[in-house]
Order: sequence, then structure tokens, then C-alpha cells
Amino acid sequence: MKKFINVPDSLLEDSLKGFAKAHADIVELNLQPHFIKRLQPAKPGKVVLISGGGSGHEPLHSGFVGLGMLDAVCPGQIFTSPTPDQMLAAAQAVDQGAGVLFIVKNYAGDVMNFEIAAEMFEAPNATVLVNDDVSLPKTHSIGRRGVAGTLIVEKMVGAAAEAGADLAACKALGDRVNEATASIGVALTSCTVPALGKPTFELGENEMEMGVGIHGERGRETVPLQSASEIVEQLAHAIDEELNPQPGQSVLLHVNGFGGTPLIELHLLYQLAAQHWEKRGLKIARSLVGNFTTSLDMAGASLTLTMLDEELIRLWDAPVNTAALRWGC
Amino acid sequence: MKKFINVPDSLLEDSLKGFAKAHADIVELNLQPHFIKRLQPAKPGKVVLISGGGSGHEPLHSGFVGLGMLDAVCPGQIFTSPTPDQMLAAAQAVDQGAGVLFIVKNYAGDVMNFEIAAEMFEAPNATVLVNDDVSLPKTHSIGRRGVAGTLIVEKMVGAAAEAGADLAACKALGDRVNEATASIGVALTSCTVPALGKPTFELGENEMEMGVGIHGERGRETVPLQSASEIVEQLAHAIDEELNPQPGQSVLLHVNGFGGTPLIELHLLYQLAAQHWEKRGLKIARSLVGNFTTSLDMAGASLTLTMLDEELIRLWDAPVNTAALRWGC
Amino acid sequence: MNVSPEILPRLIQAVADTIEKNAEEVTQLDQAIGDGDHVVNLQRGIHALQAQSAEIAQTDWVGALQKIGMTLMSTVGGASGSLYGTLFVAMSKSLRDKPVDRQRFADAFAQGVESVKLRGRADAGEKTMLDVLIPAAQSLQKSAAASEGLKESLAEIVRTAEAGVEATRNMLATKGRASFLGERTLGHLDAGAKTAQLMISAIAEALASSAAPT
Amino acid sequence: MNVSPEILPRLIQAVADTIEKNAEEVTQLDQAIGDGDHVVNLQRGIHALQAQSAEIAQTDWVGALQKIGMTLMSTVGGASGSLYGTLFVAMSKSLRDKPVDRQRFADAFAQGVESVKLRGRADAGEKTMLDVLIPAAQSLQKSAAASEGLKESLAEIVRTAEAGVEATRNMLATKGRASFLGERTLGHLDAGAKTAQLMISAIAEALASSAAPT
Ligand SMILES: Nc1ncnc2c1ncn2[C@@H]1O[C@H](COP(=O)(O)OP(=O)(O)O)[C@@H](O)[C@H]1O
Ligand SMILES: Nc1ncnc2c1ncn2[C@@H]1O[C@H](COP(=O)(O)OP(=O)(O)O)[C@@H](O)[C@H]1O
Ligand SMILES: [Mg+2]
Ligand SMILES: [Mg+2]
Ligand SMILES: [Mg+2]
Ligand SMILES: [Mg+2]
Repeated sequence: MKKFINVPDSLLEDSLKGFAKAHADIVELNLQPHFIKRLQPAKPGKVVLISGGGSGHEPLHSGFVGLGMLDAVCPGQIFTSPTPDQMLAAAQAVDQGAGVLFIVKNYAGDVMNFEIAAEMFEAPNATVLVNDDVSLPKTHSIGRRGVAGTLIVEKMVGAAAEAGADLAACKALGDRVNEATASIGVALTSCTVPALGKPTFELGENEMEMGVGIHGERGRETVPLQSASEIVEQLAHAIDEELNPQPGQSVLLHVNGFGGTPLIELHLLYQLAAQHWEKRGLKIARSLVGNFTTSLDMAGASLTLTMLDEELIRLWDAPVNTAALRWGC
Repeated sequence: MKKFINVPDSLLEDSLKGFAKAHADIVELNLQPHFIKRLQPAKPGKVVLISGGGSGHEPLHSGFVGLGMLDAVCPGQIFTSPTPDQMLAAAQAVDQGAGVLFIVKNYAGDVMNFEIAAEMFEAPNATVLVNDDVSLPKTHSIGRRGVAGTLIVEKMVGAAAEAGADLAACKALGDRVNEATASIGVALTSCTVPALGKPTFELGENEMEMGVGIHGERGRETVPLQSASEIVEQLAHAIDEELNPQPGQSVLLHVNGFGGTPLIELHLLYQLAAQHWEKRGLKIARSLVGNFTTSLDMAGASLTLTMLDEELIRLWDAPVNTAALRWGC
Repeated sequence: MNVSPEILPRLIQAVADTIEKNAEEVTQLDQAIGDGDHVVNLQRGIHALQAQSAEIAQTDWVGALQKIGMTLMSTVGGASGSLYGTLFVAMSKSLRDKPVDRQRFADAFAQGVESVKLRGRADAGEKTMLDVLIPAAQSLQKSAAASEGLKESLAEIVRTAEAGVEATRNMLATKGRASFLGERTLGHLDAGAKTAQLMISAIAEALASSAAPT
Repeated sequence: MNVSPEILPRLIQAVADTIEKNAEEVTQLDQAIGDGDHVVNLQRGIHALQAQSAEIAQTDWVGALQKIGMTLMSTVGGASGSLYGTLFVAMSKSLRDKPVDRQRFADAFAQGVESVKLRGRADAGEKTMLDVLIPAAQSLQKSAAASEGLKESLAEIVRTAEAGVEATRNMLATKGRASFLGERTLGHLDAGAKTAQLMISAIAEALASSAAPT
């Protein structure tokens, strides 16, 4: 295993400490139990947003704590959902009396643990379940996974909450953004979970995994490695099937790397994806390219498209001050 | 070769187009010859900053074009310095009558090509040579390489130029920041140059390269893989030897990933490096953690320390609006 | 039930040992159709229980099971953490204000498994730990009702758990992370079912060896 | 010099062929102690020259060499691009306003090599292309002065270039990217020296085969 690490057991906590120290102007780390919250608490009466999930997807979610986005996040062990006591403690720490919105990626572990926390939390709360991964059919037994679209939900709802939207409005907006968003990814390599020390799966030199999640697992199928253009066409096709965007539609195009894919390749994918959708008459009104929702050191990438309207554009453009996304302030 | 790519020949240009389109609010791409410049030109009378070098280090340098930092950059082929016609065209395009400052990393190819351009450019200009890599002795035959400290020079001089510093002041400041900065890196894997299709070198499962540059070449020596703490101690020791920082000294600590190392590991390194220097009484006044000066998909990282004073802190904090660094606006 | 919570440290140790011994195999199962963290998750919880062994041994069953549940809930994480946490907390709740005997213990376990089904929105046949837990609960009920000898009853539950995990091999996963792989899950055992079986078997064997000969 | 620039397309083709044929070997040299891009860099320049072959053939030596130099300068990149660009531009400058003959051509080449030394701040013995270019320039001078037969003179420069590249094997690199590797460069040939030799040899052989028998 080629990693910067002392022992797997202390990696997460030391790394969280490093993150909190490097961004001490924005966040604060709570150690027992683990959660990260804004240094500057939200104003009383603001709906607070809490997300979380397994670690190993950085900058998701810790990199999105701050003004205009999340109020707190609960990092679990690597690829392991956090536990209810974390969410409960985080909720109690940041609640400003206007309710707590949990933003949860649709995985059994995350859903159940957040559910337990929500049941234990004795104040108004609601949950937005993100399930933007269109590599699975909409009818999948437990629904689709939440992947790179999550940060778009977090950004837009974060802006609305900052502007004073109430809990019901935040919940409704989160569901709406989630509905307007579709993602799909492909992996060129597996990744290595530190505690295990070897890649989760093996892929031949000329193979790739189509339709992967973000936990280093295999995807829907192993297919021959293809050119960037062919890959983009397939991914874009799956997204088009879902969203069926019409000419003239404004969209946010997010090209996300899984951690081991350099920017030069992500910008190539962006260029090809933008061509695909511009050819169909779409207006790429906003863009985001980079490694945002990662699977440790996995080489691979996903495309995410969100259908925009005036309101969503305004929410996307609203000031945000987090470790990983910052503009307007 | 596991990459998103059509053919190696078109990768760079398509990727540049994607970059420029994704950041069309900040930059503009010139195709023949290749350079990227600010969409919004600098005010007349501002010293303009031009950098460049081989591609494959993204976001360096293209991600640093914009208000408060660079005015234009010349991307060469992957790991290959750009050519004088690019620099000349870029200089002519962005010159605002107050002179051009070339910021050049110390590599034979970059130095010679920028030198030729500077000789051809018929307007006031100066060059800052960045050579922050302390893995080489100061007495090295052609001097030390420029590595991750380059962005710190670019950020601070960019802020000064924006504030109206003249060419001589910008040049002097650049030299001063360079002098106050030391970096050193270690690679856990090689990287794969697309045109070659295979890793530049092979490393055993229990080996690492100590003292590497940023072009995927071998470093000073191949040594056994060590724990993160041991690695940080060695890197920090080399930096301490060079800068000899005294207790009470304010510093900027930059932990840079080489492209294939996930944030969770970089934040661990940051935590260990911060501990090292705090134990010595230094004040870590500013921090930057992420994949900024990369070698394609190489796994590895470098530490950079810059000794700060009030002026440098102010320049670091000044507003910047680029694809990869943004704050204060 | 003639055993007190004093036996718990020994049972926790037995569970720790079996998971340790089979760690590699289970990890391979979770890597094949999951994300590979199941053993590490469980071990985090087991270590936390070991650290609290003495304390747990000194309380009553209601307190002990509640403590075990909450500890697992807050240390294991993932899908299995919430489910095992739920199992023990629900068992504790079911035993509240009642004297503990064999039938009540079997009822409590059945109640715990019901809660796992609710929490996981899952049932038998979906290639999860429930394919071991559900038949195990039935086996416990049956032998409690029939007042079978303890050894016989323990042997029976061990056989049931083994059959349960083996049955997951040809199931299509429809719950949990493995469900994302669809057809690709056929032919693989479920990791959570496997650890449920390992733990049940280890506990049964520890109880059998500590029980007076029937 | 009784050859006109009309021969250039043939020489460019000869250079293209030899680099193509030896690409793998040279890349391995540059991967061992450099960054592996040297052949790709050169080929970009050679392809650009091929695209301009016809045009280049129709001008005089001053114009042709200038065009070659500027094309290499703006297409090759890296250390070698600026150096080869400099070589040809300086050769062109040296031939300006003079009739071209064998001595003057040898002088121009020597002048070009001097400019490369200046641009690279390098000299013989530093494990670079100069370890081929410097002795090649001397060989050209010697045979021009001695008015040796063309074939003999060409054979001599080929031998000199081969000896030059071989000599880099035991040199410590002190210039260019390889210098960063210090002692680790011992035992490896320099990639730039190798391509300089390949190109000189290919040109010499093309000239020899096209020359009338002496
Ligand atoms: N909805 C569910 N109901 C019952 N058991 C489940 C459910 N989801 C997952 N499991 C069980 O949990 C096991 C996985 O646990 P673990 O690996 O610790 O968590 P995760 O899947 O979050 O990585 C599966 O093998 C399965 O037996
Ligand atoms: N300062 C120098 N003087 C002369 N030749 C040099 C110098 N630096 C590099 N070279 C030559 O250039 C070759 C490398 O060229 P190339 O790989 O194209 O560029 P880069 O080193 O920038 O990747 C070396 O093998 C060496 O022969
Ligand atoms: Mg997991
Ligand atoms: Mg190069
Ligand atoms: Mg798992
Ligand atoms: Mg090279």
C-alpha cells in the first residue's frame, strides 16, 4: 500500500485535526464524538444544515462547512457511515431554533444511522435524501445512490438557508435540486482502503468499471477501456435518458474526479461533455471541474448535470466560504 | 495506460479548451500560439505577470490566472517547457505599458526559452527565477529546481502588482519571496506521460523516491517506504537546514499533493508538519493544503515553508480570483 | 435462563476470537460485493465492548444489553452498526421489567430481529444478516418452547446459522450496498450473514462448554 | 558547398526516419535520467519541418536555416527545442551575406555550436548534446581545412559523433534535467547526445549516398 500513513487506526483522527487546523479560520473540530462545525455559528433563527457520511470522499463533506453551505458534518470511518451519536451531538451543537436539515446520501448505512439520530433528536428536523446516480434504474430495490450531485444540493440549500428560508422550504428545495440532478461515473482503477492495504478489486489494463458508486466497489459492469469521447457519450446518454433536457435549457455541468485523475484529464472530459450538450442546444450556464467527491485514490470520474432556473442560478452564485468552495466573499 | 484520453496528440489542446470554457468568467484561451490570459485585462500601468512551463502540473499555472495573481500563462506540452513564441505573444497581448515580469521555474528548458523570449520582447521586462527545491544542494551545478513554492511567489507578487508596485519592486519582491521559501517532496509512485503510455520509472511496493522534482523523474535516491511521521521529519529537517527558522517566526505552511494523493493523506501530512514546526515555536500563520503543483497522476507530496512578515501576510491575504485560488472577492 | 451477565466478558471474547480468526475471509466477502469494511467495523465495536467488559458484567441483562447496543451503535458505523445496535437495544427493551428466563430471552431475541427488519426495511431472502438472524430466532423459539436440552438447542442454532449463511450464496442482494451490483452478487456469500453466523456459533459454543453437562 | 537547399527535404526525411527507428531506445534513455519526452519533442519539430519541406527547399541557405531554426524553436519546446533552434538560427546568421562553400559551412556550424554553448551555459564533458556537437564541429573544420574527400569527411564525422555519444556514458550530468540525479546518471547515455548523433549520422549518410563518387 503506497500511502502517507502512520497506522490506519489513527489516520482519520489525525487527518481531521490537520483539516481543522489548516482551515481554522472557517471550521472547528469536535473530537468526542467526531463532528466539524462552522467556527462562526449561524445566526439564531437560521435553519442549520448537517451532512455526513463515510470518510475518504474529501473534500466532501468537510470541505463544504462554512458560510453559505453546511453548518456541520459528521465524518464516519473510511467508507463507513457515521454513527447516530455524532449526528445528534452535531445537531445539538449547531441548532439555532429554526430546525435541522439532514442531507443524507442514499446508502443503507447512512440512511439508518441518520434515521436513528433524527428519531433521537428532540427538535424540528427534516431529511433530504440525495439519490442522483443514474447508473442504477429508478426502480432499484433501495433506490439510487447519492454521489457527486450531493454538493450541488448542499450548496443551493445552503444559500437558501442563509437567506432565511424555513425548514419546509429548505427541505422542498433540497428535494427539487436532487430531482433536477443526475450523475454517473466510471472507474479506471479501484482504490485502496488503508485498513485493508490492498485494492478493493482488480481491473485489467484494458478494462474499466461502468456505473460505479463512490466507495471503491465495482460498478454495474466491467467493460473494455474506451476513448474519452466514447466514455463521455455513454455517460451523457444515461443522464439524457433521465433528465431529458430540452434545447435552451440552462444547466450546471459538474465534472468530478474520483481522487486519482489529474485535472488535465478532467478538463478534457469537461470539454467533450460540454460539446455533447451544447450540440443539443443546452446552455451551460455554470461549471464545476475538479476532485470534489472522491473515492480515496481511485482513478475515474463522473459527470453531473443539474437543470437550472433563475432561482437555482442565484442560489449557486450566492456567496460561499468553505475550505473547498469559495466565492463572493 | 489508464487515462481518460482520445489520442495523446490532442489531449493538451482539448484540455486547455475545456479549462477555458469551464472558467470562461475568468480566462480566455489563445490558440496559436497557446497562451491563457485574463478575460478582464489589467488596468493600464499595472505590471503584468507571465508564467508558464510544461503542462501536467495543473492547476499550476493556468489555475492561477486572474485578478490578484497572473496575467497570462504559457502552457507547454506535457512536462515540456513552452516555446519563446508563446511567451512573446502572451507578453504582447497583456502588456500594459509598465513592464512584464516573467516568473520562471528553474529548469534548463524553461530558463532558455523564457530567456529567448525576453531577448525578443522589445519592452521593459524582468525575470524572477524560482528555485525553492531544497532536495538539491544550493551549490548544484545549475541551481535548484522551482517546485511548489512557485505559486506562493506568484500569489504575493500578483497582489503587489495589483496594488501598483512597479517592475523593479515586483522583481525584488519575487526574489525575496523565493529566498524565504523552501520545498521538498517525496514520490510514492511514478506517473505516466500520456505520449509514452507507461510509468517513467518503476518503484518497488516498499520503496519511495526522496527529493523528487515535478516531472515524474526519479529523485535524489530511492529509499524504503517509511511512516508518514518519519517522512515528514525528514522533509521538515531539510527545510529547517535551509531556512533555519527561529521561535516566534510566522510561516506559511503549504502541503502539496502531486496529483494522485488524496486529501485525507495530505491533511495527515499537514497535521504532522504543523506539529513539527509548532514544537519549534513557529507560528503557522497561513496554510494551504491540496493538489496544486502536480505531476499528472503521481502519488506523492511536498512540504513548502515560507517565512512571513507583515507585508507578506498582507500580500497573501489580498483578494485573488483565479480558477484554483480564490478569496476576498 | 440461569446465566447472569457475568458470562458476557467470556462471550465477547469468544466473538472477538472468531471474528479475528475469520477476518481475512469475511473481508474478501465484503470486498467482492461490498466495500470491504465490515470486519474492521465490527472489530471497532468488539474492542469497545472488550474495554467495557467488566462494567457490563456487573449490571443486569436489561442494562447490559442496552449498553452493548448503544456501544455498537456509536462505534461500529455503517449498515451493520445501526442494525446490531438496534438488535441489542430492542432486546433490552423487550426484557424490561421482566424476570429473564429462557423463553423470555428467546422472545427478546425475536423482538430484536423484528426491530432489525424494521430498521433495515428488509426481510429474509434479501442476502443480508437477516438470513441468519431470522432462522436463528425461530430456532431459539422452537427449542425454548420444546424445552430442549441446552446443548441440543445450542447445536441446533449453530446448524441453523450455518445453513442461513450458505443460503445467501444463491440469493440476489436487494438490500444494502451489495444490491447495487445486481446479478454480480450471485455466487457470493453475504459478509454480514457470515459474521452473524460466526458470532452466533461462537456464543453457542462458549455457552455449551460452560454449561453443566445435561 | 555544391549542394543547394533543395536537398533539405531528403535530409529532413532521413532525420525523421532515424528518430522514428530509434524512438524507443532514446525514450528509454530520457526516462532513465530525464523525463522521457525528448523523442516526442523532436518529432513534433521534425513533423513541422516536413510540413514545410517544399517551402524550405525553395529558399537560400540563410533563409532555409533561419526557417528551420525558428520552426524548431516554436514547436519542439523543452531544453532541446531552444538549443536546436539556437543552433540553426546562429548558422543562418553566420552565413548571411556570404557565398556558401564548404569552409564557410563548417564555420557556420562551429558558430552554431558556440551559440548552443552560450545559450545552454554548457561545454563539453557535461553529458549533453554538446558532447556530440562540439567534436562534430571540430571534425567538420578539420576536413574542410584539409580538403578531404567528401565521403571520407562524412565517414569521419559519423565516427566522431558515435564516439561522442558513447563518451557521455561515464560522465556525470551537470547540465539539464539529468543533473538533478547526480551520481545516478553514471552508466547512462545522454538522450540529447544520442539524437544529435543519430541526426548527424543520418544526414551524413544521406549526403554520402547522394554525392557523386569521388
Ligand atoms: N437493509 C439491511 N437490512 C439488513 N442487513 C443489512 C442491510 N443493509 C446491509 N445489511 C448487512 O450489513 C452488511 C454490511 O455491513 P458493513 O459492511 O459493516 O456496512 P456497509 O454496507 O455500510 O459498508 C451486509 O453484508 C448485510 O448483511
Ligand atoms: N544546458 C544544456 N546545454 C546543452 N544541452 C542541454 C542542456 N540542457 C539539456 N540539454 C540537452 O537536452 C536534452 C534533453 O532534451 P529534452 O528532453 O527535449 O528537454 P527537457 O530536458 O526539457 O525535457 C538532454 O539530453 C541534453 O542533451
Ligand atoms: Mg461501508
Ligand atoms: Mg521535458
Ligand atoms: Mg461494508
Ligand atoms: Mg526530456
